[in-house]
Order: sequence, then structure tokens, then C-alpha cells
Amino acid sequence: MSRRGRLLLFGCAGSGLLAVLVIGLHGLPPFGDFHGAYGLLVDRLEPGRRHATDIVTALNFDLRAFDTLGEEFILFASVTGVALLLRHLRDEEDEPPRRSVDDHRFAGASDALRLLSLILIPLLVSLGVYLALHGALTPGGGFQAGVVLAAGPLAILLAGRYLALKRVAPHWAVEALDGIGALAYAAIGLGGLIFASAYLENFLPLGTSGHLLSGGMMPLNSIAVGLEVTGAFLLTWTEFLDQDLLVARGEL
Amino acid sequence: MTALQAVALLLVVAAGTAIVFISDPLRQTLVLSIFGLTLTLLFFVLQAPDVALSQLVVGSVGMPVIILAALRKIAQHASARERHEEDGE
Amino acid sequence: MAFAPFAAAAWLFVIGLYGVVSSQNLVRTVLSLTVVQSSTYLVLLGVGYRHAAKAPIVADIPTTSRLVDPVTQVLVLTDVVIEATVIALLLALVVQAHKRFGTVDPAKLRALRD
Amino acid sequence: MWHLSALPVVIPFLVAPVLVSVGTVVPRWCEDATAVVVALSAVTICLLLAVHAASEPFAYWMGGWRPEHGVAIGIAFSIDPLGAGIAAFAGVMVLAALAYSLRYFDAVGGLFHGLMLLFLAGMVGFCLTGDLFDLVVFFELMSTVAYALTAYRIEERAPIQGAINFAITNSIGGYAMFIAVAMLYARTDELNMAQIGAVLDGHPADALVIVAMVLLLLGFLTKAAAVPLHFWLADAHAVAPVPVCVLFSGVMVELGIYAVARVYWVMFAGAMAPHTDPLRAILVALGATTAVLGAVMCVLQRHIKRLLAFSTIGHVGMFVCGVGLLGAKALAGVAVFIVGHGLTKAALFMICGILLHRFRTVDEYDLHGRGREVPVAGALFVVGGILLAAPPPFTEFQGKALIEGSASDVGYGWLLVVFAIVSALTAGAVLRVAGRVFYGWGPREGPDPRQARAAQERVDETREDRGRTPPLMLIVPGVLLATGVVGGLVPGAVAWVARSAARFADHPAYAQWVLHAHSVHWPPAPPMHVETIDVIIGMLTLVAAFGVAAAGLFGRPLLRRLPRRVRAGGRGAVVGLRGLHSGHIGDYIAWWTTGAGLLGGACLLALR
Repeated sequence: MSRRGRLLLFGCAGSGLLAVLVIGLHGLPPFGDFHGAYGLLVDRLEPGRRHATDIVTALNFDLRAFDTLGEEFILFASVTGVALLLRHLRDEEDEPPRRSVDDHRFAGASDALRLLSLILIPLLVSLGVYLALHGALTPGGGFQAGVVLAAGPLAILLAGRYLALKRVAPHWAVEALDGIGALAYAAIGLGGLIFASAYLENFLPLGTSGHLLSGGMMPLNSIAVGLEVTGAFLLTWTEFLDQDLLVARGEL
Repeated sequence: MTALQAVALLLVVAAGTAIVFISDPLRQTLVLSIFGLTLTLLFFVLQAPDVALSQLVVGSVGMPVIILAALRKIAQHASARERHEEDGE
Repeated sequence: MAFAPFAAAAWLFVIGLYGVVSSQNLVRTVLSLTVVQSSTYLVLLGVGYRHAAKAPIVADIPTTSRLVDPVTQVLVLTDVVIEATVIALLLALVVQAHKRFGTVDPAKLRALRD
Repeated sequence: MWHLSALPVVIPFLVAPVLVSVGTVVPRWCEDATAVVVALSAVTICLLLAVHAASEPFAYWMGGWRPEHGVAIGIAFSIDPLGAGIAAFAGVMVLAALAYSLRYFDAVGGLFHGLMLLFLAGMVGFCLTGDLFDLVVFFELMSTVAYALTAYRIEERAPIQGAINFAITNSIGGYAMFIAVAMLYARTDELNMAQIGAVLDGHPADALVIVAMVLLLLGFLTKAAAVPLHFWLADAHAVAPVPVCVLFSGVMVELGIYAVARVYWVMFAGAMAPHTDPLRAILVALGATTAVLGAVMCVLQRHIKRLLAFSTIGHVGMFVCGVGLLGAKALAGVAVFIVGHGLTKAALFMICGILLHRFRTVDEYDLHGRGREVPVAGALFVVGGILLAAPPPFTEFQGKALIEGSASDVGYGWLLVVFAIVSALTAGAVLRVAGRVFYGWGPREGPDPRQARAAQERVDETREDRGRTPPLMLIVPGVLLATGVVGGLVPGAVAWVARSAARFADHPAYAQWVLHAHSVHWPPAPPMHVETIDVIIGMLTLVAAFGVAAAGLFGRPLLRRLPRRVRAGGRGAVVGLRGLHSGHIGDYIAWWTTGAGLLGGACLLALR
């Protein structure tokens, strides 16, 4: 189809679809007037049952923990997929040639940027740990924490030390982190099957509401997700950046 | 709907529409991160702090890094290819 | 006004599709896809919102106060993760496409013409 | 039994990360063995669940969160015999694909095995879950894995393009489903499908419910590749590695059909009850169009994998018709047909793999007569072609006859003719390939330049010497075909499926056993009488298939005798039809939008 024909077809079809969507969405309760029995029931039940104060986290890591399990494995599958798609091919050199540290400096990184990154790293790490641990209490949780934690090593990269990044976060370790996180989440659920009656059922003491280790298995799940997400994002980023270096070498 | 929500919604629509109509991928990436921030703002005023935080870390760190790395790589392939062709002549 | 978030969502869905259809650069195609996806956030959170309600965190407020719906928020959280995964995979594919075809213009990818 | 319910999903989840992480260190046989054992255990558990659920279906509440005050607050696996049976079938397909790739496939580290296991988990979870959002999550898991596996051969150009088209089209289908979930949640305050169905029941379907249903159907029909959402399928199936194609054509696409049936019967059957006739008309029209287009495109192909892919679209069309008839008997027919077709199509793809392994190409003309080197593969290919025509009394015929019987019950007797044509065309195309490749019949022609280029790019999928075919590559498709032949003849097998389908389609009872754990009074199985006319038509279809094959091989001189105007018209139509399948993602999405608009518009107009 020509570009014009394609756009013409879409013009008709798209306005049709827009009409269908608008007609359908018009049946929704007006914005702000939602009743939501499921949510209300959860709001009422959850603090008493599991001693969690962030209802979203409670849903995420307990009531609907199985969705989160699926979600974690979507992430895992995607990272595995990216590794598969960006793998080094036989005709593109197997062994990276040995080079001095300087060769892997990020060209645009000035000393000031490096210093900034160095200051940033501990901040990011502590924020990440805080988020992961306080998931059941305040906004945040394993996923957000994972991305923040992964940003720490990324800052090292921006600070211009690719090899340093490799030393702080070697590929095998990041890969293992990703796998262990995913595995841990699935395995914690198994605890429910063994010590309680159903998969992903809580089998840990609930603790005091508002305290760090409250919410039963929620903090554990949150940490598992945190590990996986840290690994996943780091792997994806380095996968994309790794190939960069490979191509750069090809140019020379 | 409060005024803040209306503003946030408008910003989201404007940024989202802008992404589609910009043709330069680099500028598009920039607008995409702005889009991510407007979404974060909207989620925040819709009383969804967990989601806002998630969107913030993904939209302003996670995705832009991947997109920029991908764009850089595409640019490098392109320049490598050009050089290759010049050498060939 | 009560329909605004949903109208916005319908618009973003279709305009994102327009981006995919009209794109001459696969990176732009992928970024347009994120616009399509963002429409799902708007519908989900728009549905779950309640006027003058607080975020579903019961740490500092009495448990009887009016809260927005937590369920849709959880769904959006999953949605955000799915977005990131799909975009990462697609960009990896686009990078490979550029390597193999030497272009990211979908009209110039000609391995699968029938 | 109850306690096993989550395991067919959880075991692959536990093993996949390990395989991916240690894949580079452990020897290959270790990965193979682990993956096979995991798949085998998943199949076993699913079969146990299916058998158990046949007497008493049950809901398994994750995390022990049972319904409170009759409101579901957790996620349930709703285990009924048909769902668990399809899950087991998906497991069997994964097992077959793994067994086939033991000696064939050059796996990258543990990535291939890990992804295959995740694919398994995704499919099983998709079949078993009773929660609407969980269904979407497993849909996305399946899709994510599938995108990556499609582009497994990154050194070639076609797989990259195929994977991009696949990923973009299916993602958009997924987004439509997210909006549908939000709409249904807003209406019913629930995510459990049984409960949504119960809430929707008492009220006539309004625009919101109709559009939500359309959006859900769009997602599933994109996966199932109904016209005009189908463009990705041929691209992806033509380029994915053979073991992956086995899963795509054998079961993944069919799961889209399964999900259509699931959401209709569980959620919408009550609300749509006053409108069954128009809905049936819409779905049957959609299915018949898909079937005919797939069959015609199938005959036009010379790339064998692409040919098989279009034949899958033809069959999907028949499945959509079957589900669209909205009756338990037709549903039983679809289930039987899906199993028979899956086994046959998987075997045919595997034989394609043998050709690819040996000759590096799947271009029908390029392979002219070269298949004589592998006579057993040729014989199997012929058997597969014959089975594809669904001749009596084999599995596929049994399924098709049930659908046809159900169709004539509700006044769609003409579907019989459509089915016969589609079966004859697709089977004929396969038999034509068999004749040309394995027996050297028909005139010679030069290789297709584009496929020749692809063959040059192709790095071996194999580790083995290409001079001889590993016996396993013949044994696995042989076993699959034998199962396809025998399966439908096992006494009681089809009756069991029919009974299960009747339970699956019992809308009020479903809510009872899921939400209240009540044991329910079961409806009688639909009568399964096969009409004589079906048998006669079945035989004629097979004859017609041989006719199509012969015409394809030797018919060119006859074609030249046709009047010029007819020939020009025919050529124009063929060029136009091919032109639609341009490989351009923009075109595909424009068509997707068209399909969405049309389906939505038709449903909004007809169902109120």
C-alpha cells in the first residue's frame, strides 16, 4: 500500500475506532464517582488482616501476589529476550580485546560529572534500600527500589568507568541477581504451599502494624522483586551499552 | 475534577500528541521523558503515589537510557556503514 | 468534564496508532506505542479515582476516611512494567534491524513481502 | 489434588531462572533433561487436574484468599476439564518441541530452554486462570517470550522483521485488553471472571459491555490471527525457528480461540443471551472470511513454512466459526479439531525443519525432487497433508463433523461447503508440496531470489552433520501424526471432550462452583451423532485436496487455455491479495484499526 493509501485507510478506520471507544467509555461511571466494592472491601480488610498500611503494596504482594509473580516473569523473559537478541555473534568477534581502563571512559564525562555521580551513588543505594524495605508501609516497593538501585551502578558508568562498572557489577553477578530475585519470589510462594494451605499464602508472623517487618511475607516478596528488578534493568542497560562497545571496536 | 488534575491531564494529552508528531527520534526521546513526567504528575494528583513513583523511575531513568543507547547504536552502525562504503570506493 | 480523562484516553489510543501507522522510522513507531499504552493508564486510574479521597495508605489517617480505589493502581503498576519490557525488546529488535537492513524505515524492510 | 493446582505454572517458574543463569556452565544434555522433566511434570499434573475436574471442577485461590461475603478478592485458578485439558495439550506440544530440538537445535546457553519453559508456564497459566487481569498478565507473558523466540536467528534479516511486526501488532491487541479490563472492572467492581459474569447477567448489554467485549475479542483474535488482524502470523511463523513454529501454530494461536470461548461463556453469555443471533452472525462471518482468505493465500505460497502458516490461518477461521456458533456442541468440535490440527501442523513444521536442516531452504521449487533423499519424511508429509483434509474417521474429521452438525442445527448449513473448500485447499497445497519436493513431480522452476538470499544468510540451526537426518527428527513428528490418527478413534475420547465442553459452556453453573464451591448438576453431553452427509463430504474433500494438488503440479497448461480476460482478472486479484501482505507494519496496523472499527461498529449496531 502507498503511504497515502495507508493514511487514508487509517483516517477512516481510526475515526471509527475513536467513535467506538468514546461510545463504550461513555458507559463508565463519571470520573470521581466510582463505587468499587472490591477496593473498599480490601481497604477495610487488609490493615487488620496483614498489618500493612500501604494497601497498594498489600494487593501487590499478597492479595494479588500471583499477578506480580507473572509480572516478574514477564520482566525476566524480556531481559532474557534482550540478552538473546543482542548476543554477540560469531562473526562479530568473540573475545573483547584487552584494553586499558582509559579506553572505556565515557567520552563526555568531565571530572565534575564524575564527582557528582560519586555523590549520587550512595544516595541512590540508600534510597533504593529504603524503598524496598518500607514497601508495606509507605509508597514504593520492590519494583521502584529495583530501578533506583540499578541506577547506582549506572551512575558509575556515567562517571566514565565502564570497566569499574564491570568490576562493581560483573555480568555473571547481575545475571545471577536477576535469576535469584525471580526464583526467590516463586520460592517464597512455595513456602505458603508447604507451611500454610495454598500457594503464595502468608506463612510468616504479621508483626506490628507500621513497623519495618510487618505485613508477613510482604517485605520478603518486596525484596525479591527488588533484587530481580535491579538485575533486570542493569542487564538490559549493559546489554544495550555492551553492544555499543562492540560496534565501536568494529569501526576501528 | 480539580484544576490541578485538569492541567495535568491537558499536559499529558499535549505531550502524548507531540510525541507522535515529532519526527526526529532524539527530540522525540526528550519529549517522551517530559511525557513521563507529566504522567507522573497526573498519577500524583490522582492520589496514586505508588504508581507515580513507578512511572517516575521507569519514565525518567529506565526507558530513556535504553532509548538513548539504542539511538546511539543505530547512529554508530550508520556511520560505520558509511565509512565502510567510502573505503570500498 | 467528568468524561475528560476517558476522552483523553480514547484520543491517545488512536493518535498513538496513527503514529505507528504513519511512522517512517521504527524508533518513532516504538515510541508511539508507548502513547497507545499510556491510554490504558488513564482509563484504569480514571476509573479508580474518587472525589476528595486520599491515597490508599492508611498509616497516618483514620481507617474510615475515603480512599481512592487501590485495585486499579495495582493494575497500572503491572502495566508500567509490561510497557518497559515490551519497549526494551522492541528496541533490541530495532537495533538488530538497523544492523541487518541498514535502515529503520519500515517501508525499506523488504524481507517479508508476499 | 487441590494442592497441585499452582504447580504446572510454578515449577517452570522455579526452573527457568536456574537454567538461564547456569546455562553457560552446565553441559547441554543437562539442560535438555531438566527442561524435558519439567515439561513432563507439568503435563502430568495438568492431566491429573483434568481428570479430577471432570468429576468435580474447583477453584484454587492463590494465597488462600477465598471469596469474602461472596466477593472474590484474590486470584483463582478455575480448573475445569476443558481448560486443564488444553493446558495439558500445550504441555505436550512443548514436550514435543523440546524432544525434537534435542539433536537439532543449537541452543544459546540456557536461554532457549529457559524461554521455552516460560512459554510453557505462560500457556498453562493462561488456560487455568479464572481472573480477568491474570488472564491478561499470562497473555503478555506468552507474548513476550514469543517475540524473543521469533527473532532467535538474529543473523538473518527476515526473523527481525517478522518479530517486529509480531510484537507491535500483538502489543496493541494487549493494550485493547487492558482498556477492556478497566471497563469491566468499573461496571462490576470485580476482576474474577465468574463474578463479572454473575454481575453482568441480570442486565441487558449496553454500549460499555459491548465495547469491552469487542476490545477483549480484539486482543484474543489478534493472537488467533483472525482477518484482518492476521498479518503478523505469516511473517512470524515463516521466520521463527522450527521448534518455536511448532508451538506457535500448534497451540499458541489456538489459545486465542480458547480465550474467546472462555470470556464469552464465563462473562458475556448471560448478558448477550437476547442477542445470540446477531453475535453469531458476526463471528461466523469473521471466521468464514478468515478461513477463505487463509486457504487462498496458502495455495499461493511457495515458501513452505509460510504456506503452512497461511494454512493455520485457514484453520483458525474454521475455529472462529466453531466458537462463533455459540453452542456447546460446536465448542466440543473446536476442541477436538484444535488438538487434531495442532498435532498435524506441528508434525508438518517439523518435517519442514528436516528440509531446512538438510538443504538450507524451504523454497518449494528450489527443493524440486531433492526430498527423495529423505523418503520417510516424504511419507510423513503426505500423511500430514491427508490428515489436514480431515478425512473420516480421524480426529480432525470428528471435530469438524461436530462443528458442522452444530452449524446446521442453527441454520448455518452452508458452513459445510466453506469448511470443505478450506480443507481441500490447504490440504491440497500441502500435498502439492509433497509431490513436488519429495517425488519430483511437476515442472521445474528456478529458486526464488529472496529465499536464496535468506538461505545464504542462514547459519545452521543445527550442530549435526547435515548429510544424515537424526532419527529423533523423524520419530517425533511420526509420533505426533500417529497420535493424531489414533486420538479421535480412542473410544470415549471425543465423548469426554464433548462432556467437558458442555460443562465449560454452562454459564450459571460456572459461577456456582467457582464462587461458592457448590457442586452442580451437570448438563447432558450434546448428542454426537455424525451425519452420513458429513462422511461423504469428508471423503470428497480428500479427493478434492488431491485434485488441488494435481492442479498445482500439472495444471499450468490448462491455465493457459483460459480466456485472457479471466487470466488477467485472476492475476490481478492474486497480485492485490499478495500486495496486502506487504510486511510493512504501518499497513498492518492500519488494517488492525480497520478490523477494530468494523468489529466494534458491527457489534454496537447489531447487539443492542
